[in-house]
Amino acid sequence: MTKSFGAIRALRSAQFELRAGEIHALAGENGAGKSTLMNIIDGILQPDGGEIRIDGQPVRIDSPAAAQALGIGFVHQEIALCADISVAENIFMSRTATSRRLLMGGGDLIDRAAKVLAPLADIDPRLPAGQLSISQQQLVEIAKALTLDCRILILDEPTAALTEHEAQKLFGIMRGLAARGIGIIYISHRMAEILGTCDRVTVMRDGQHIRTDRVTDVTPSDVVNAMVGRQRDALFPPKLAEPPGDEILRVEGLSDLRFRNVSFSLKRGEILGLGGLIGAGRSEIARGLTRLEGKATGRVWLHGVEVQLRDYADCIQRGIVYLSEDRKGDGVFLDLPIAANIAALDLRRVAGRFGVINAARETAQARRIGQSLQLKAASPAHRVASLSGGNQQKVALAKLLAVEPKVILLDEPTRGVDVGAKAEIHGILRGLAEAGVGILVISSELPELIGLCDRVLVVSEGRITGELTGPAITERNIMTLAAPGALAASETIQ
Amino acid sequence: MTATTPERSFLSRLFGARETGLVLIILVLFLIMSGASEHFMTWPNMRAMAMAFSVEAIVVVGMTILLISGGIDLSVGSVTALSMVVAGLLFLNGVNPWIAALVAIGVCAGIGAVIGFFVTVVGLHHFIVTLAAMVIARGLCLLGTGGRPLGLYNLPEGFKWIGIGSIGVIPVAIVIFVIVVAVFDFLLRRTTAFRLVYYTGSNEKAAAYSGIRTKRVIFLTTVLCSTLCGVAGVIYMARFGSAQPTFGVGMELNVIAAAVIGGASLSGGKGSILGAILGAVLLSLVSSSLALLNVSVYWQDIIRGSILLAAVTFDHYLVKRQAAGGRA
Amino acid sequence: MTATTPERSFLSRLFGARETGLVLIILVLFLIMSGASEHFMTWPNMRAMAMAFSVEAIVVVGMTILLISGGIDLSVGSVTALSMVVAGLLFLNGVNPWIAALVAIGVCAGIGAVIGFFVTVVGLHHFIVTLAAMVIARGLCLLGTGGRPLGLYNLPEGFKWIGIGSIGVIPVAIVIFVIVVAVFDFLLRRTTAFRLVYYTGSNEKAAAYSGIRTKRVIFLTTVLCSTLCGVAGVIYMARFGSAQPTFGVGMELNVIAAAVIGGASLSGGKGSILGAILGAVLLSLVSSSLALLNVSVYWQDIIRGSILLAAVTFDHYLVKRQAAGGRA
Amino acid sequence: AQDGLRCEPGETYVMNVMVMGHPYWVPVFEGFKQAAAALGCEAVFSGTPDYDITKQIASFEQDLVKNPKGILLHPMQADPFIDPINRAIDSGISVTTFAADSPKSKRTAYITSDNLAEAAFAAEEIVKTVGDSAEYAVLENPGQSNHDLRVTALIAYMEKNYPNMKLVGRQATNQDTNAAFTAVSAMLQANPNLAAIWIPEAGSAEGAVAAMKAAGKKLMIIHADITPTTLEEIKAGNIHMALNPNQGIQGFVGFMNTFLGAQPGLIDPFNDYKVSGFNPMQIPFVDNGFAVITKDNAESFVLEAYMDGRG
Ligand SMILES: Nc1ncnc2c1ncn2[C@@H]1O[C@H](COP(=O)(O)OP(=O)(O)OP(=O)(O)O)[C@@H](O)[C@H]1O
Ligand SMILES: Nc1ncnc2c1ncn2[C@@H]1O[C@H](COP(=O)(O)OP(=O)(O)OP(=O)(O)O)[C@@H](O)[C@H]1O
Ligand SMILES: [Mg+2]
Ligand SMILES: [Mg+2]
Repeated sequence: MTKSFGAIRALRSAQFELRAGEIHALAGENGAGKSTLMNIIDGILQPDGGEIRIDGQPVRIDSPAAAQALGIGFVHQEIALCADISVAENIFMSRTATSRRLLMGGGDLIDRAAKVLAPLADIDPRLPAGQLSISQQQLVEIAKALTLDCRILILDEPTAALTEHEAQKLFGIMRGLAARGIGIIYISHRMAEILGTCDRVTVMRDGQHIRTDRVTDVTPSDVVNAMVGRQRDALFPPKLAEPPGDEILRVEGLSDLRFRNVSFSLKRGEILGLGGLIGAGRSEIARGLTRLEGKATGRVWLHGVEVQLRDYADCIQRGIVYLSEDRKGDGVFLDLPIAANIAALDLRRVAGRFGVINAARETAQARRIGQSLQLKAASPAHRVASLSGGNQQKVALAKLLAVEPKVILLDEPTRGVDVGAKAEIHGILRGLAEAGVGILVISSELPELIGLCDRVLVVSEGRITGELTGPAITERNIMTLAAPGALAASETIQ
Repeated sequence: MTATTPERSFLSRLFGARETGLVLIILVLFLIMSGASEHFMTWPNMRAMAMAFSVEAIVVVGMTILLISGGIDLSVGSVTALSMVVAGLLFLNGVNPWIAALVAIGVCAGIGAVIGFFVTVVGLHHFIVTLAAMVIARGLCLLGTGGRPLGLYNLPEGFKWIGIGSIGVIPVAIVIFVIVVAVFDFLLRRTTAFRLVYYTGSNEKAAAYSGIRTKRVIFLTTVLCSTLCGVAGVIYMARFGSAQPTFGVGMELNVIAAAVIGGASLSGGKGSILGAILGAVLLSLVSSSLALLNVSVYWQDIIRGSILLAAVTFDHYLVKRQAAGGRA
Repeated sequence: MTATTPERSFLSRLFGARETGLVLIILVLFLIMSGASEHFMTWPNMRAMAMAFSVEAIVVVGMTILLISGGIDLSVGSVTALSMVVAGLLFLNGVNPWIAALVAIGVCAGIGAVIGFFVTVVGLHHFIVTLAAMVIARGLCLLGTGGRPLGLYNLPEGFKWIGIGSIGVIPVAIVIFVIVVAVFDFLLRRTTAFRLVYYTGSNEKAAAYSGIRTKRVIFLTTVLCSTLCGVAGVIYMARFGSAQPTFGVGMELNVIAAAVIGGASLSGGKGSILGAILGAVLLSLVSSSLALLNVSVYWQDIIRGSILLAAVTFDHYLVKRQAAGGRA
Repeated sequence: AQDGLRCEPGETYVMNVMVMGHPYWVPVFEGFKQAAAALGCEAVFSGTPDYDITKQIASFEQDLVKNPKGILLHPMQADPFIDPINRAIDSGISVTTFAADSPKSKRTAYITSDNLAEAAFAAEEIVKTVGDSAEYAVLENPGQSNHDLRVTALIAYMEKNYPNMKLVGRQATNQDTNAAFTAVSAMLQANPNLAAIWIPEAGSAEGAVAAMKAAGKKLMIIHADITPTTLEEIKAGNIHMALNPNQGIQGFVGFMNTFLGAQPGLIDPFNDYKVSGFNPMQIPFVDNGFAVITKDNAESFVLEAYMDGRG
């Protein structure tokens, strides 16, 4: 299989083979060509060369509709739901498209949707999809694919926005499907998931097939080495050795509609984690604090001085920045060049006198920050839309780093980022923390919280239910605190 | 859309949030007008008001569906005129008027297909393609008639009936209007085929990923809109007994305004036939009322514009409140 | 944005992909016309053609910036007329014409502010608010003049100079046009303040999440567009020596078409001043050429529409090809 | 023009108008062409298809580029054309205006039907038909000067001569048939005693007839200009009468005036032109008159038949 976008050769000689009833993982760095290959299989993109065979028969797939007819289901890396339409209708959209029924089902549609959703999450199928949080939307996407009568199911980073809890539910479903003879292609950057859930793993690099193995035959480092093509060291940077320094940010009694009485402080040198289940309100807390949403009440101190944050522009002025969990919706400008994206938070940095933008400086800034994040892009002049998912995430992160902030609130910072780059980002965060930047990380990926953070706050139903430090940061403790009604139980853990 | 929201009040169950607001505004206007003029609440006046917008409302239906699919059509006015001109010319050349009408509607559908081709296959924006179509169709009208209106006074009574006849006390044009609106409202609310229009307009990519042939949907809604313009043109011809090459200049803004007041969004995925028709009723009601009250010409535009703005603002707050309440 | 693209051909370095295509189309038309009419390549003809679009081009500048920010303005025609009327009435009542002009521009800015208020604070769509503004402003024109043009033949020569004077052989109106275009093209391409317009139009939410006060940006672009209409109205008044309440009917479509041909997108985030002006030049060139060749009026609309469509299609393919190549 | 009233080969005269597609110009240009043919001149129809003053000025200036002998011009607005007309005159091109004027310019003549006379005639006809103490209404098209004049003049005439006539409706329908339908429907409802209506153009008259028929009422409709449909309605007795400017005469005499303006040497008038150096061919106002169209003579006003007859 080959595919080029202009001079970018996304796929050189990619090949992939899937057997009935197996869960086959596809791994590779950001921009390795995984999504491109899947898009070709689903008929969204047309290959420049190569062929697809199903049951040994060569097939031509020229549209997603054709792919569906062949029994291929696809959960995309980028969430694509109709925001104004109810969850139920979103789930049955493909069905409606191919249905021979003339009329829409009424209430029965909602019941059927509820049934599909039940094993995954508790979501009201009558709500418009646009009102759901990103992770809930991700679950709807999965539910949508499950309604198809498919023989081949492609899941492109379905767990990137999910917590361990939901992910486990998904794996259960996947195993059930595989047992019924359905072949599943599973793309993920989480090594544990690949090795724990899948039967075989294929590694791609630079658009090429590298190796395919049974998971029982390989170790995580085999896979990672194949991905990056060289030896890698430890995944997480060392944690803070001495006790944290002065207080950078203190928040007291922050409250709004979806969270209450949130207090915490952020100290020099440490990385603070915020854990919890989907919908716990972690994103809301960060957005409330930065005035991006709602009208949160409460007091905030920055470097020991109490501040009144008027709006987000004011926050940026004071050096507080927030990375959104929804990179496509509000994280990046897909249609604008990478350089313009990275400069967006503070254009003065790339401007000369009288606010005249200096193109060379803008490009240089993009190059510099892009390099430090291992951004894989041909040129800073390219539109962000032409990047792979993980690289878009790096652009979103680069936007924040460009303003040299004092406090960074990161919502799912490494969502969709490959192992190598993830370690790189973690390293950068650690470096920033040591340099005196306050860092708060919201993550649904437990290993990230555990491996990266010096201290973890757990949120459940809009309240902070507990604080974990050092060796107490374990999967079990976090999950216990995160469970609904955890407030009562929190005493026992300390 | 509205079909899936939970427990709601009686009115809003009947109409949906958006429509309720409009119904309220229209009722208030009705009350005010009844007080202001004794002639307002009379059957002849109601009849005249209904006649005034019934044909254009057919175009509103087409435009609303097109808007929902994410498109727009600036050529409705000149395509309607072209329909009149084509049917009129054929009739004057001895073709049976019913066949002439069918051919005219077919020609309009053809124009819709050409617009659809440029939008879906070539990949241009509806706005620019239909702007060109607007100019070209107007040119065709001029070319066909030499700029002169066609006198079709000799149309057989049976044909004129669709424009000026009555069934009982109800004018045929209003009956046609009610049927078109009822049919398309039902289709759009309840059938799977028209549901795809919402999906396509709401998020074309998501729809395509779900196996919907979105280009086909967009193509068909484009053709439908032009076809309904053809139907409207034929009825206008029967009603006025003439075909005017300059008919319908500026119609597009009126029609789009009606759809938008009725809840359609210019970015697609939203809107309803009932809402759009209520929007058309509101606009028409304001015009008729100002005429009935014999308000000075120089004030009419100012009042119309202000009422339009006030209605949309009021409706906006109402929908927002209802939406907020619904979430509680 | 083009400013940051690396190695490109000479033409495209000068203009950017979109603009190159338009320049090519315009050059081809120039060549054809020079062959078709000996009168084409004469200075008086060039002057007449340039005068025909130079003032409207100022409105195109405002509209383009507004379109980039994600807005649209249907009221440009009547706001331009209102500017003439206000300035004219003041002058007739003894106000110094320069002060009258400033007041008129201020009134237009005020209308822009009202539109901006309804869009950003109330939360309505530009389309519907400016539609209402279009109707209201036209009503104000009629009210102010009683529907009759104001004769302003007595405007002092010094003031008329901005409309009909010349600097050397170059008409002042064209000089103003060049300055306005050059200034705003520079501002939009190179300054931080105007870059925010692109961010806001490209993805309003992402812009808000980048700390940009998007409502303020939208408000200001709305006011800017109306203000430039005011400027255009004043120049028209100086040029015509009269103020016409019916001036500029349908101008909005022309202006939006120019911007869209020039690469602006109706969904925001895209466009350039240079491109939009080239679009205006193209439209105006086609009209002028048809007039010069004395093409039958019945064919003119058809030809105009077809050329518009052909130009956009050609340009579309060119941009697509360049984009593919440009990624190299 | 050495040998008197004759063009030299290739001498061209232009008729320049706005909204070129409008049928009003057709008989005017026929008259223009006929006169041109009689004198061995070339006739060209030009202008802008749009209702746009800038475009009409551009087309006028482009006409100048081609250096014709004369231009018969319908200026969309008076004052904006002062400067272009004067420039044409200064470069030796004769300019006559028709149907609308630019009085402050140096144009040599203005030919039109007298809108005031039309209005007075219509007023008298209304009074003759419905009596001098009845209710009447008007439709209008603000912004177009000749339509405006027809309406305001009639209202003024009534106020002055027939104070008992009551104006009960005055609506702008801007030549839009459907708008006229709405407006007249409402008028008929609001004013059960409405007896007569004066409409300054034909497009609105079509809507008014349709509204009258729909309401099942009797209304005396009198309007200016004609369309095939209003002709038929006149024949059928639904429209009382139409007043139509003598378009052919307007074109023919318009050409003659333009031609004469271009040949200042033809005549040696008794005035100071030689000393003061102006064109002696100055005719401030020519009235081409109007036709009264009723049931009886409507047949002669079918444009198709006229054009067919002219080949
Ligand atoms: N539309 C496009 N235009 C240009 N280049 C593209 C386009 N889509 C993808 N690419 C390029 O193709 C390469 C492969 O991208 P792809 O999305 O397949 O990566 P991926 O393996 O899915 O990465 P990730 O893990 O980050 O999702 C990347 O270099 C990307 O920049
Ligand atoms: N615009 C909205 N309207 C209604 N409910 C919302 C909206 N945004 C979020 N919510 C709800 O608020 C709750 C808190 O969401 P939030 O995104 O803060 O959770 P979280 O802890 O960040 O988890 P995650 O982002 O992983 O879902 C969720 O139940 C979500 O469905
Ligand atoms: Mg990917
Ligand atoms: Mg979250």
